[in-house]
Amino acid sequence: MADILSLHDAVARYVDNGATVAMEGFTHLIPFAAGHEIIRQGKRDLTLIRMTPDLIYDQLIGAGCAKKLIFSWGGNPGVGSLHRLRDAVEKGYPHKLEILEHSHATMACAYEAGAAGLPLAVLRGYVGSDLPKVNDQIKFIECPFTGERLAAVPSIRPDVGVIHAQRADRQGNVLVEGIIGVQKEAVLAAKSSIVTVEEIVDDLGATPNACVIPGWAISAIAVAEKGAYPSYAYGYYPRDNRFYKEWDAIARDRDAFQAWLEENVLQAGGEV
Amino acid sequence: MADILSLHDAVARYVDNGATVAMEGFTHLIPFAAGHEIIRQGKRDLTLIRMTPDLIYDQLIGAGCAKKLIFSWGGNPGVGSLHRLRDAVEKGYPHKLEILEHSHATMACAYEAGAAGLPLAVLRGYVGSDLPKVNDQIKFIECPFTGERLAAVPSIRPDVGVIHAQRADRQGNVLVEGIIGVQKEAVLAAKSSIVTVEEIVDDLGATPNACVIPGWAISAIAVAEKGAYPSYAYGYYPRDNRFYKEWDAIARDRDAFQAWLEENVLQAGGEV
Amino acid sequence: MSSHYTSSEMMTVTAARALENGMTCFVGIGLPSEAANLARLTHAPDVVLIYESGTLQTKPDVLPLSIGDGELCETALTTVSVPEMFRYWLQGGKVDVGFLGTAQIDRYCNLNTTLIGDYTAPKVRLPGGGGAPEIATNAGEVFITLKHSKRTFVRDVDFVTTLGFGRDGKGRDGVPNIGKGPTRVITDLCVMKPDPETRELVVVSLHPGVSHADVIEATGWEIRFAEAIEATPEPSANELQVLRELKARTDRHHAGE
Amino acid sequence: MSSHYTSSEMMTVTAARALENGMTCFVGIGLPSEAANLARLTHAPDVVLIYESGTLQTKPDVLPLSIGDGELCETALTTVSVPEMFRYWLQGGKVDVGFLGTAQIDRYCNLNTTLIGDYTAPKVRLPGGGGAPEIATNAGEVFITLKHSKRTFVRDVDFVTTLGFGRDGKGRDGVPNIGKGPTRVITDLCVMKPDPETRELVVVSLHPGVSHADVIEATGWEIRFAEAIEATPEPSANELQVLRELKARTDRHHAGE
Repeated sequence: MADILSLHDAVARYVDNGATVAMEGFTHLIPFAAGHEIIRQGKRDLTLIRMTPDLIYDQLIGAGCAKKLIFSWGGNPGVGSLHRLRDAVEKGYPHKLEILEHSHATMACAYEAGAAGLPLAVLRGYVGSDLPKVNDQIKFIECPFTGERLAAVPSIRPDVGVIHAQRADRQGNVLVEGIIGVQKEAVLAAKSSIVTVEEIVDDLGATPNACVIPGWAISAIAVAEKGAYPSYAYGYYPRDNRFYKEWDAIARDRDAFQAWLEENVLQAGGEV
Repeated sequence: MADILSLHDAVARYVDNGATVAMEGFTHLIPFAAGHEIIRQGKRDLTLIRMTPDLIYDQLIGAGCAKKLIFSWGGNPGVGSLHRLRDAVEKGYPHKLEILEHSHATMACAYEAGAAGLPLAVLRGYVGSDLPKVNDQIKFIECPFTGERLAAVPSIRPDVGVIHAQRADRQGNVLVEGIIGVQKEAVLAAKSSIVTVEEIVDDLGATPNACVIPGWAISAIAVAEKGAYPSYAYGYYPRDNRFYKEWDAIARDRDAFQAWLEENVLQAGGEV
Repeated sequence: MSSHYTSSEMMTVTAARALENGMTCFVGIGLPSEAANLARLTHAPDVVLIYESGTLQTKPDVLPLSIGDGELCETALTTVSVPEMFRYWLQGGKVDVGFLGTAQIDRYCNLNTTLIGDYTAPKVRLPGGGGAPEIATNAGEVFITLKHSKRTFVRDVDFVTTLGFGRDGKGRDGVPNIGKGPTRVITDLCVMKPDPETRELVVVSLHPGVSHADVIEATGWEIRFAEAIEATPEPSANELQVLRELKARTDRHHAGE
Repeated sequence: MSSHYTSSEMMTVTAARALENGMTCFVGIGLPSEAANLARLTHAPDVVLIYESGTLQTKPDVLPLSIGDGELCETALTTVSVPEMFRYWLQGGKVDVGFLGTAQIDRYCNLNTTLIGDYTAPKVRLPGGGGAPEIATNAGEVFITLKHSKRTFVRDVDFVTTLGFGRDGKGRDGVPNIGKGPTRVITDLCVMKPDPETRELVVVSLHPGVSHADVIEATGWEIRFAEAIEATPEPSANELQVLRELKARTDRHHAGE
């Protein structure tokens, strides 16, 4: 059964230095508040997993939390590069960042396989791509029925899965609505999980087949109002596309980034 | 784009003698009206696929439509045996029925793999079971990452998938609600598909993550009011548990079955 | 045997008591479902019941006749697809206990729900495996409940539909990523547990009024008894009342009233 | 070049016209998204647009900045999980055409969105593959649209993120269960198609006011021209109006107005 904790306590309890952490939310419901709390607590040597690193991992990488990144598309959507990510990959700043690179289809299947308790995912993937040459986790197997050659990758089973959702009820059951991405999979595949929510309510108001994650499948719930900002929460607030554009200039410059981080994360008591 | 047809025309167009047909609906939304239409049209030599044959396949088998059955649990839920199925397996009446037997987990994964366009499904299944000794489609593969031995089966890719759903809109988009079983998978995995619905409406009234199958992924839609009876349609009518109990006596006796079939299917103009 | 409850009620109450509050339980239809819901309505209000129809954390007011009755969906926290149920929830390791019935069981807890006789020429064709083969291996542990008779308790099952501990008791040894298998079998006569070494079933508790001879008579092999055999506690008045009300509600409901 | 439309508008309108009404199109963000929505708002009202965020049959009123803008979900028929999107809808063979952009393309239509330079010491690190590697192989066919320049049109890409026809044009030969690959490339200068034999890109249509020399100058290899080269039809007044209104709405929206 999920414990309802403060965000500080949830991160302190479940995110250890050196942990493998998947913070998901496909453009929508990105758990920024949780990311900022990880930065504030000075976590180090994390292996960060995320299909689209987005600003949240640009910030964690720039703040020096990450040792390794597993991802499939590392840009600022519709804007351009993630400059902190590029600075780490191209220049080793603030330190060297190991990367392991997949396609979206593969990561989605690897999360699915992780949630399904399997050691591997199988898909029709990477046909003719050079990615298998630079990612030694990609293997190929032969279908025992048809002989077809299919890609196989290890499933994703992080130490901690972190997502943001619209709301939880008082028993810790969580409703995720709208673009649900791989959020359920990130929670179910992980050994521990933290779900931040906009609010805790008496009744989720969910329809029969809504995306609801039961409280007993979650480690900790923390209220984080506007916890997905500057991404968005369907039914609560829109994406701040302007901030995504402004991020380009902030992240392009090491000092500008550090000043932004100081003011908006390190010196901020809680969520921005 | 789905054609909106009469049930007669949909079955006539898509269900050929000798076809492999998956009629799904996990206890809920079983497409009885479509099954009766297949019987009325005298289809023969069908390979019938269904996790739980239930009364619908007991009727199709008793009526002589089936050559082979692929299934994972062949009882009358909460009541006992499917006597027409047993008569075919044990006594070869009305003729010999070949069976291929799986577990639920395997069939669910094989439908999933079929919908996913894969030739095989992989699962942690059949550990210590005798089923692989009597089903030569079950093989075992070794995970290339962990060495774990996992079960593999061919995906299910029927010629025709048939399901019943609550409603369609005028563009042929379909809402399935409640116990959704493997219905979406049965449609997506099949080469052609027929969806019967209680009604056609202007607006499905679906929430963002409801189980909606787009019209362009369906071959034909047919209105069949009470088309899942004696199973049920969430939001429309309940399961007729009394009929399920009465079926035991009807199906136990060859003549009683034939009389029931004559009166309720063959001489009936449309859906019972 | 005391006259104020039946041996069936004794079985159901004892099976119910095996479930602890807060457990997640993947429930088979029939006797397991009756026991699991009795547990939920008595000592284990927060037991999480999962049915293979995709209904998660369901709280039916009447017992379902089928594994997919509308009642299960209407009272569930949420309902997922059947592939998701078997992949994410069962195989994904979210189930503490699988609660199963069976047609035949042997001394190593192997279950047969496939057939009596030979596969290609069955004497009696049974429904088949359903969810059981993977429930038994992917749940953390397994409880089994069924009526005791020589027909159901056989030395070796005709067909291993679902693994207990294999033909020799070693069927789970060295197999990675599976649960510990059956930990108790509850009948209308007694409670049995597998011997920690050999995995052969041993009677650990006799229900009130049941003798060693009664169990021996109803078992198809030379059943062993624990050295310090216990007396199964009787049903409480409350358990009996809740169970009888549940069954009465259920009968009225399924008769279409 | 005619002065009443820009070369970018010419590219978008030409790309839009490639989509036929009723096609299901898996849409990449940026130029493909602009073209696909223009098609939907003009000649192809029933084109089905699918974005990798799980949004099926979406009809955004403004162009999304990201692949997962709220607008895409709010105007979709339904929204599925990302694993389902890639497994059931893309790999399951429900997509007629994948519409992609790219950072680099070579003469065999291979796409590079990974990096410039060497993988272990990149000169420029690009975002990576995203959905493209499997869109390009699991969709029935692929349309590609990007601006024409020597920087983007190179003889051999630095890295094959996404298969066109491989380093030798034979990369799809004999591979079962994949689509036919790129069938046209639309730029601000021309339309190209792969040669049916060699798979090397051939210019089949020049936009109004564009010369052979313009294309040669902007291409990083000795580009071939079809024998009977066509003139790309100009945008219609309606197409231009719809496109400009769409872009104006989009700009206002993303500026937070």
